[in-house]
Amino acid sequence: MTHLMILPILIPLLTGASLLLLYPTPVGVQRLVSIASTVMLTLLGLWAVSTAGSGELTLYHLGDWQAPFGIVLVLDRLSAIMLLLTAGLSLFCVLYASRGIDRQGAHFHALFQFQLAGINGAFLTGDLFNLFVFFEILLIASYALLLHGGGRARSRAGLHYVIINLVSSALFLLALGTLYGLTGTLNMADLALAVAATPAAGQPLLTAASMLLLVVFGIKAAVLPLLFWLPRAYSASSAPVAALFAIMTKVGVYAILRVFLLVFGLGESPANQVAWGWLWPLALLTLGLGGIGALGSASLRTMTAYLVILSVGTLLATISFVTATTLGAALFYLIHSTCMTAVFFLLADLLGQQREQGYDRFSDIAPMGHRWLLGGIFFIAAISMAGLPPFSGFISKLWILQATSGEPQGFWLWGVLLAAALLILVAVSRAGSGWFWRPGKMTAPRPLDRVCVWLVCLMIGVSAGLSALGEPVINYLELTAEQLLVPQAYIDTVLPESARLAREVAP
Amino acid sequence: MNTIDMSWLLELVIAVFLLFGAVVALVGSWGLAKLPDLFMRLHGPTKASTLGVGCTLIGSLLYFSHQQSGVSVQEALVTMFLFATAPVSAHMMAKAALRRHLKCVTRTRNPPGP
Amino acid sequence: MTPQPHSRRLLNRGLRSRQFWLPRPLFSLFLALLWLLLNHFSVAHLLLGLVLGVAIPFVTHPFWPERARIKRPWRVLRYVLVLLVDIFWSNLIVAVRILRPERHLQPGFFRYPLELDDEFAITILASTISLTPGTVSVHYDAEAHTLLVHALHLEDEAATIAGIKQRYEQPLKDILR
Amino acid sequence: MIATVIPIALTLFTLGALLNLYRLVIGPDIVDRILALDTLMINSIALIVLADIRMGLGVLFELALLIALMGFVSTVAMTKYLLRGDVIE
Amino acid sequence: MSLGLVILIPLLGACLTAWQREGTSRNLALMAALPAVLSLVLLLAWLPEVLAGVTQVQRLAWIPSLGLELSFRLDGLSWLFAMLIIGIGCLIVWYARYYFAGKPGAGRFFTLMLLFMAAMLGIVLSENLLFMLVFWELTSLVSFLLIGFNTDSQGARRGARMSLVITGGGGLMLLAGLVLLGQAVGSYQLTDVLAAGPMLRAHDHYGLILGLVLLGAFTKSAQFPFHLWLPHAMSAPTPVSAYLHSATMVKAGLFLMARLHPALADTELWFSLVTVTGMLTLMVGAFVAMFMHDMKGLLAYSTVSHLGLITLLLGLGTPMAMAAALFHLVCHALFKAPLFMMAGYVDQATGTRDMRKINGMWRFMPVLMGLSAIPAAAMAGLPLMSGYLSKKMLFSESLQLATPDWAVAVIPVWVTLAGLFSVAYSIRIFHNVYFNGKPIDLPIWPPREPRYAALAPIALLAMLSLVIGLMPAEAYRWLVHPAVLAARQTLLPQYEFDQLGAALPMAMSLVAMAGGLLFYAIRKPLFRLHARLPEVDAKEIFDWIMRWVIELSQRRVYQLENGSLQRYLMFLLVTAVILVGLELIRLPDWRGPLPLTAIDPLTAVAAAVLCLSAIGVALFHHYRLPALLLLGVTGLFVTLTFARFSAPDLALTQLSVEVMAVVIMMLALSFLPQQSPKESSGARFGRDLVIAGLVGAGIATLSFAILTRPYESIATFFLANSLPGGGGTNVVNVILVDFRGFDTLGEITVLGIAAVAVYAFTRDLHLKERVAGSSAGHWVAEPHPIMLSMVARLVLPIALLVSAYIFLRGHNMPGGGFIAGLITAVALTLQYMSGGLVWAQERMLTHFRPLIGGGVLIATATGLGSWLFGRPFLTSAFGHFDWPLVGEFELATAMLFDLGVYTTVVGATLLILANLGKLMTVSGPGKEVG
Amino acid sequence: MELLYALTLGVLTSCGIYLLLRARTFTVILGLTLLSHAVNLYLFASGRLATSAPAIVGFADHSADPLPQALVLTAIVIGFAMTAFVVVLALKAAVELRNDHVDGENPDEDRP
Ligand code: NA
Ligand code: NA
Repeated sequence: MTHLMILPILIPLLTGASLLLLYPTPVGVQRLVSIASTVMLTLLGLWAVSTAGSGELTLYHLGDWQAPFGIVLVLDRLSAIMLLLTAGLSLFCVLYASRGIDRQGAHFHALFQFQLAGINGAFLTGDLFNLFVFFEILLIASYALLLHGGGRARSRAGLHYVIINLVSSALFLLALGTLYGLTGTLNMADLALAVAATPAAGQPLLTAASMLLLVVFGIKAAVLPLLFWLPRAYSASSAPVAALFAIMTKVGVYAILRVFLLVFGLGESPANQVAWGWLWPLALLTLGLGGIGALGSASLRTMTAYLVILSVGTLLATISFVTATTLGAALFYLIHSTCMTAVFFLLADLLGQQREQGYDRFSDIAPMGHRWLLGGIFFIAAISMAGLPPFSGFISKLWILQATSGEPQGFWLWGVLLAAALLILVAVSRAGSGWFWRPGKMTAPRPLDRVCVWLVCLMIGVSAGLSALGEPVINYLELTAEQLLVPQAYIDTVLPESARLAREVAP
Repeated sequence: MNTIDMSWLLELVIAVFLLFGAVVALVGSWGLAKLPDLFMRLHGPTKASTLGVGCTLIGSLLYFSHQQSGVSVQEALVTMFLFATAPVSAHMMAKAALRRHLKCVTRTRNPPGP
Repeated sequence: MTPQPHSRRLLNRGLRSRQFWLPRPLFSLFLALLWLLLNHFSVAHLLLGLVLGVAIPFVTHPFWPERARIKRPWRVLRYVLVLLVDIFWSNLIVAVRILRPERHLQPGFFRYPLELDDEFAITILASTISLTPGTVSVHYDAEAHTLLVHALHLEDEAATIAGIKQRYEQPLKDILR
Repeated sequence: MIATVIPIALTLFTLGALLNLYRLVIGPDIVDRILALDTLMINSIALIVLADIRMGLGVLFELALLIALMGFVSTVAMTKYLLRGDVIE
Repeated sequence: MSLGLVILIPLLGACLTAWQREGTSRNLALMAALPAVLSLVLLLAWLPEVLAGVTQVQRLAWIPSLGLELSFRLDGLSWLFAMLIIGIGCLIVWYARYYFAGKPGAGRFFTLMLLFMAAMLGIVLSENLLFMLVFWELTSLVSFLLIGFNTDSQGARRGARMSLVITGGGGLMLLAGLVLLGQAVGSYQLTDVLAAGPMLRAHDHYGLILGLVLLGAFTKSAQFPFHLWLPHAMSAPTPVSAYLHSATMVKAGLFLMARLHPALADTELWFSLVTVTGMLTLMVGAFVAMFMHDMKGLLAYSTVSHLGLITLLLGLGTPMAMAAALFHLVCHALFKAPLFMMAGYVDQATGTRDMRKINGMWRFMPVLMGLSAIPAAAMAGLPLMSGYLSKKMLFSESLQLATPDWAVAVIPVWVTLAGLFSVAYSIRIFHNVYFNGKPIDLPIWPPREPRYAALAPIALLAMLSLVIGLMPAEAYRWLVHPAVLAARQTLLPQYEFDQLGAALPMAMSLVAMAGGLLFYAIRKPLFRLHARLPEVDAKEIFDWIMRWVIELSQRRVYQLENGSLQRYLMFLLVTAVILVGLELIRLPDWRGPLPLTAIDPLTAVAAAVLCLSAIGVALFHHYRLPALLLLGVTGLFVTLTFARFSAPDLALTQLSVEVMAVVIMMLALSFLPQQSPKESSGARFGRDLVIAGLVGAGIATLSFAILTRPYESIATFFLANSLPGGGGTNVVNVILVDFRGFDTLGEITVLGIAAVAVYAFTRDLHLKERVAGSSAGHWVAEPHPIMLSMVARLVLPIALLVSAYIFLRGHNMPGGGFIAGLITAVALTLQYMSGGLVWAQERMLTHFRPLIGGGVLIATATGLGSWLFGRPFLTSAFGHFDWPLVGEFELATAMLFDLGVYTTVVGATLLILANLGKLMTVSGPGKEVG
Repeated sequence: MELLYALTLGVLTSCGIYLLLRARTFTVILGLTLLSHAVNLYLFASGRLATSAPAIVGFADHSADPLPQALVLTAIVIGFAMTAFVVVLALKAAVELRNDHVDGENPDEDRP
């Protein structure tokens, strides 16, 4: 047993708590501590990816209690990827925020660290109720971060976001109650066995619980009828927060993958079939809506918010084919889209600060400082976002197309995906040409924060790097997908033999 | 429940306490429901319920003191607490009623002015 | 940070004084006793009770600005006994009044002129009035130094006031003088 | 004897609680309702104690204590609000 | 990777010019020419291999899993195209050096130009289809920047966007097509794909693949109806137009069709799609070109027409059609580039491109006239010129067709007619500019002829046109034949130029020439006639479509995402009801096998009260305070329910939480309106009732179904191990602090974050006026009634004692750190209420955030303590100690953990309350709260 | 008893949902509170209904399922944190937006 495994949760938790305990801390120290913690998380992410790369699951028994009874943390390839992605993304966000945005409200860094603890916990836990708890941690922290900086738009969007998520939490508890009431267990591996062992007469109740979970995760992930909280919430929040939120919808996607592939994924005709059946059309519609919304949005942040929706649609539509290649392709797309939407949120702030008026609105024609530099960055970011070569967007699109080409329903995805790509192209070219090609000089030049520019460039560099080093990444993701599709291996590792035997004997 | 070794007298005392408490409390609640204005209604619960619940608690105290060897005064604590707080609650409610200029029944003597 | 008047006062008083470490010995004892009653008796609980008895007044005494002046503690017992008996009978009386048709009731307000001037004593008196026969203290008028009382059945205002004076206010003055 | 008395006492307290609820619903003023809720809290203390005796377990005492404390605090909060338009100032 | 160098060198050159973007156009041109020439030399070095028919393939892995490789291919076809790209590129650099003299933006131009060159080279030199696509998209992007080069001009911006959308869209189609193609073949390497022709043509997806690939090619090569972007790309600087339209961008599509010919061509579908598109493009382009008054516009449409011509040839499928197509492609590049250059010079010299104004330029620019006569003649297809031969090759090939019948009949006439038009517009651009009377209202006067050095590129290209016209067979053998062989992947004989002397092609050629002359002669009435036709501006239409699409999306999106929470919640709930409901309906029997337990009357009454109070809240929600009271009743009865069903811990927690929540709501209520307006319509009311009823029914059904079913629970483990393993008899508490202590750690973290968040976002909140108007100064409304203050103070120490009692008892009996914390918090809240915020602050600790942080830290540190013993996080330890005098007592780490819980709860609750209280304090002293 | 319990749950949920769909923040919070009561009771019931059987070792011969109780406890605390948060947020929004409509603006009718 290695204690490194729990550090992705404990480090940010301790950092956040210490920042509260030692208040009032000078903002410089807060930044230092927060950045140091995030760097450590990144290193841990790298460790996790290399450890999980062996294909073996790493377990951590909290309180030294065996699996179905105590809470167990499980590190597999998927968790490792998500940890690394979160850590990397948050490193950029915290650095960007440390350039001044963290001063706009109280306790940015403490809340940021708590947010990370919540997200990492959600990725690591092997217990369904514990997943709920970590969801709540990441949600409450996200509410606070969303409101960071104040203002009416944030209050309004925040209220909607909070209320919808409260309802979602209630549904989560209902699902947990149903599952526990029928199976008497909460550990995901144990649940999987129990679900598979339930006779057909009891299946509809379990499926009903799975549907509740689908709604809950669908709200987090932002699937079609459940996504309307997202555009305003994301476009209202401050840049580094919105950039961090790029991972939040992915938490929903992660939960869908984890729960539906593991808990409901066992047996001859797994219970997750119903979920995939619903997810496919809804995700496709989500994808379409994301494209249309991106085209119809009035500001860069709103557009990016719709791009988040689009990415979720793409992801879930691809996932719902449930083959090793489609899952792998979806994961690649997940990484790419998280990076790029984050880039766009930061870029919107960078551009907005340099515009004479209108911030990031498309309708205002206003001079912009440093327009060639910023225009160049925007151009490259837009290329990657639109899925044009040679950046990661192209690779991910290519993989998705290849992975779904053999599927009977694949052409629907192709059609919508390519149409949406065209819509993005129209949207970003309209935005870019309107902003950077219009004439006009700034009346008063504004300083451009070089560090912020470098951060954005570096993030785009990540997209390029993802493309350049595509092969190892793809191989890793393919293995990840294969691991996900074999829940029995997960169960065999997590549960001791006695627990498994008990399930088999039970009627 | 082990009542065999409990002396008959103690049992009787407990029973009387419990019943008396219940009756008194019911009368208090009846007053709350029946009396015509708020100031009069205040009298029912603040006293009757206090005593009613107090008796019940004493009954319980006796019961558990006997049941589990040793004195069980936790109930006494609750009673004490109720007796300390009930007047304050009544006081605050009466003030609130005055503040809201609630009507008294017309035959009330010296109705307070504004 | 804004200055904390109370902590400064504490420091001025000196860290070595008994007042600092044990502001209310009687109350501390009471708490320790209460602790033992709440839990079953054992040496461990006695020690713990004493620790709490010291610690809790230490933490809470800033909330108690004036020191208790219970001069004759033995009279408290008598006062409580009288009160309990009164409560019992008053309840019976009130119960009967409530159960009878309400037209027999003659509610009314009266102002009770206070002789006590200590806030703590006034509170005890007001509580006593509220707990006993058909009366509720409604408002304390600090300027007129009176207590506004509502009575469920007010037949003779002067007699009621005199009764309160004699049964409760006078003993209270004795206890707290 | 106690076994027969307790159900009677429980019934009486329940009746009392229903009367409290009646007052709580009809009002007419908010103070009446607060008074009703306060009484309801106190009556439920008795209900809990009786239930505890009936079960013979003695695990509900803390609940009774807590209801006494919390009932008081919430009554104070509500009346304070009515008096001043705020609770803490 | 020597082939890669051909691409890499211009790329590096682009970096160089970008770096030195502030230099003069001469220096920049030199900088740009250097890499171009280097690449050209490299390419020429491979001529022997190309002539020998060797196909060189160089491969480098990139992402083999996706079939994506950095692999290059050099054969005749790619060599020919690469030569054109680099060769004409060199001349364009030369030309641009003069064009940009004294103008801004030279650096940007040369950078983009070299990038573009690299991208084009990438297309033609790729062996891997996906790798080719990378460059394909790159040309779209760079051309977007080139077309929008004059950023001040709205036309340029629109033209750029339009070209990007059309070519980008085509790129997406091509991507789809190529992926399908690759999946069908099993490889994206050209070698494999070209060898798989028969299999592909028989494949299920052949039609789809062909359609998608052709859409990509057609959009890029401006085939009808995607030709719209090309003329509007004329807003670009002339060097850009010259480069894009002669040798590069538009030829990419043709290259692709030629490249994939062995794989996809020679089917009826190919014939119909390609030939018909080519015919339409040929005619539309030629027709529109005749009537253009803008020099560059005329040239652009003539380009469209010539692209159509080549496409037509590629579609025909006759043995030598490929030869004719590629031959004409070379000729077109050689005459179109100088014509564009000429148009640029005339534009610079006169300040306009309108041929109605530009007349009689022979007087001012005689040399230019002399030089441009040759490419103009070539475009017209006059004898001795390259164009003459290529046009006759077209006529000749059009006569070779045997099937289908319509084509045999129509195509010869069609191409003759198009030839006629091309003669007409060629004459027009030459005659109209250099003769046709005197200039009218030229913005620049007098027009000056450019320097001779500037004319050199035109001269060179004109000479090449002439050379090819004079020595077609040699030119064909050296340049085109290897390309034809590579494109067809079969052995073909040399083209027999002698056969062009045959009667029928000759006659067609003569008809075209005579007809063209005649047509030009009667141009005036034709122009008038044309002017009466409704004018269709593609740019306007495109913009209108774009605006319409955008507005439509905005409206559609707004209809869904209209900012109404009620609507979002409705979507959410309806989704849940449908998804869950459909499963519940499938349930065979809602009631499980377990027998129902008997209902006792008291519980029934309590349930009724619970229901009625909840309904009361719903009914009276407009009256907020009464609703809050009823909510309190609901909470109380939920508490009683927990107590009734053997959950004392839950009852305790529920009660204390409920009271704190009501107090907080009460605090908030003092700022909110006291009543909610009635604003729901009847229909809305009904709809909500239905949704609420359905959700309630669903929950009830689920709950009943579960309650009546047996289950096997892991709980037996907890009951058995609580005392031996966790050291406590209260199993619930042991679960909370030990078995599932991690949950509890998370739970207090949530509480702490919530409190800190409340602090953070109320910090700058200023409540100016209170919503609840109070007629202050009523005599009873004193702030701190003494009775309350006194009793509150008395309660505090007792409550603390009780806290301690509940805290210590928790492990074995109902209680625990959380409830103890709430009791403490409530007692302190009572101090706030009785004495006021300021009064209480002076007497207690006011820094609650450290309390929260400290609490979480205590709990975490307790968990970390187990590391010292080599145990996992949160492993508990406990022990019974027996000290002399003191007796036996138990100590457990769980207690320390619970202390963390206690501390956090106190801190969080008070932080929230104190901050809310602070909001109430309009002004005044008071310490900082938090 | 089970049927009664389920029906009570249904009523609580319905009232909560109905209030949740109203247009004022305060009402929505009332609805959320009712809903969380219902959800807690539901989760609690997943351990079945037990009378006179607290999950305390050595108190009764049989014992209620302690796990759902622990879960509900956690859920109650989290629910409390969330309620406190959303109440203050609603207050903030009402003050900043000058009305307490959930959408921050005061339409005459609920929006469709
Ligand atoms: Na002319
Ligand atoms: Na807990």
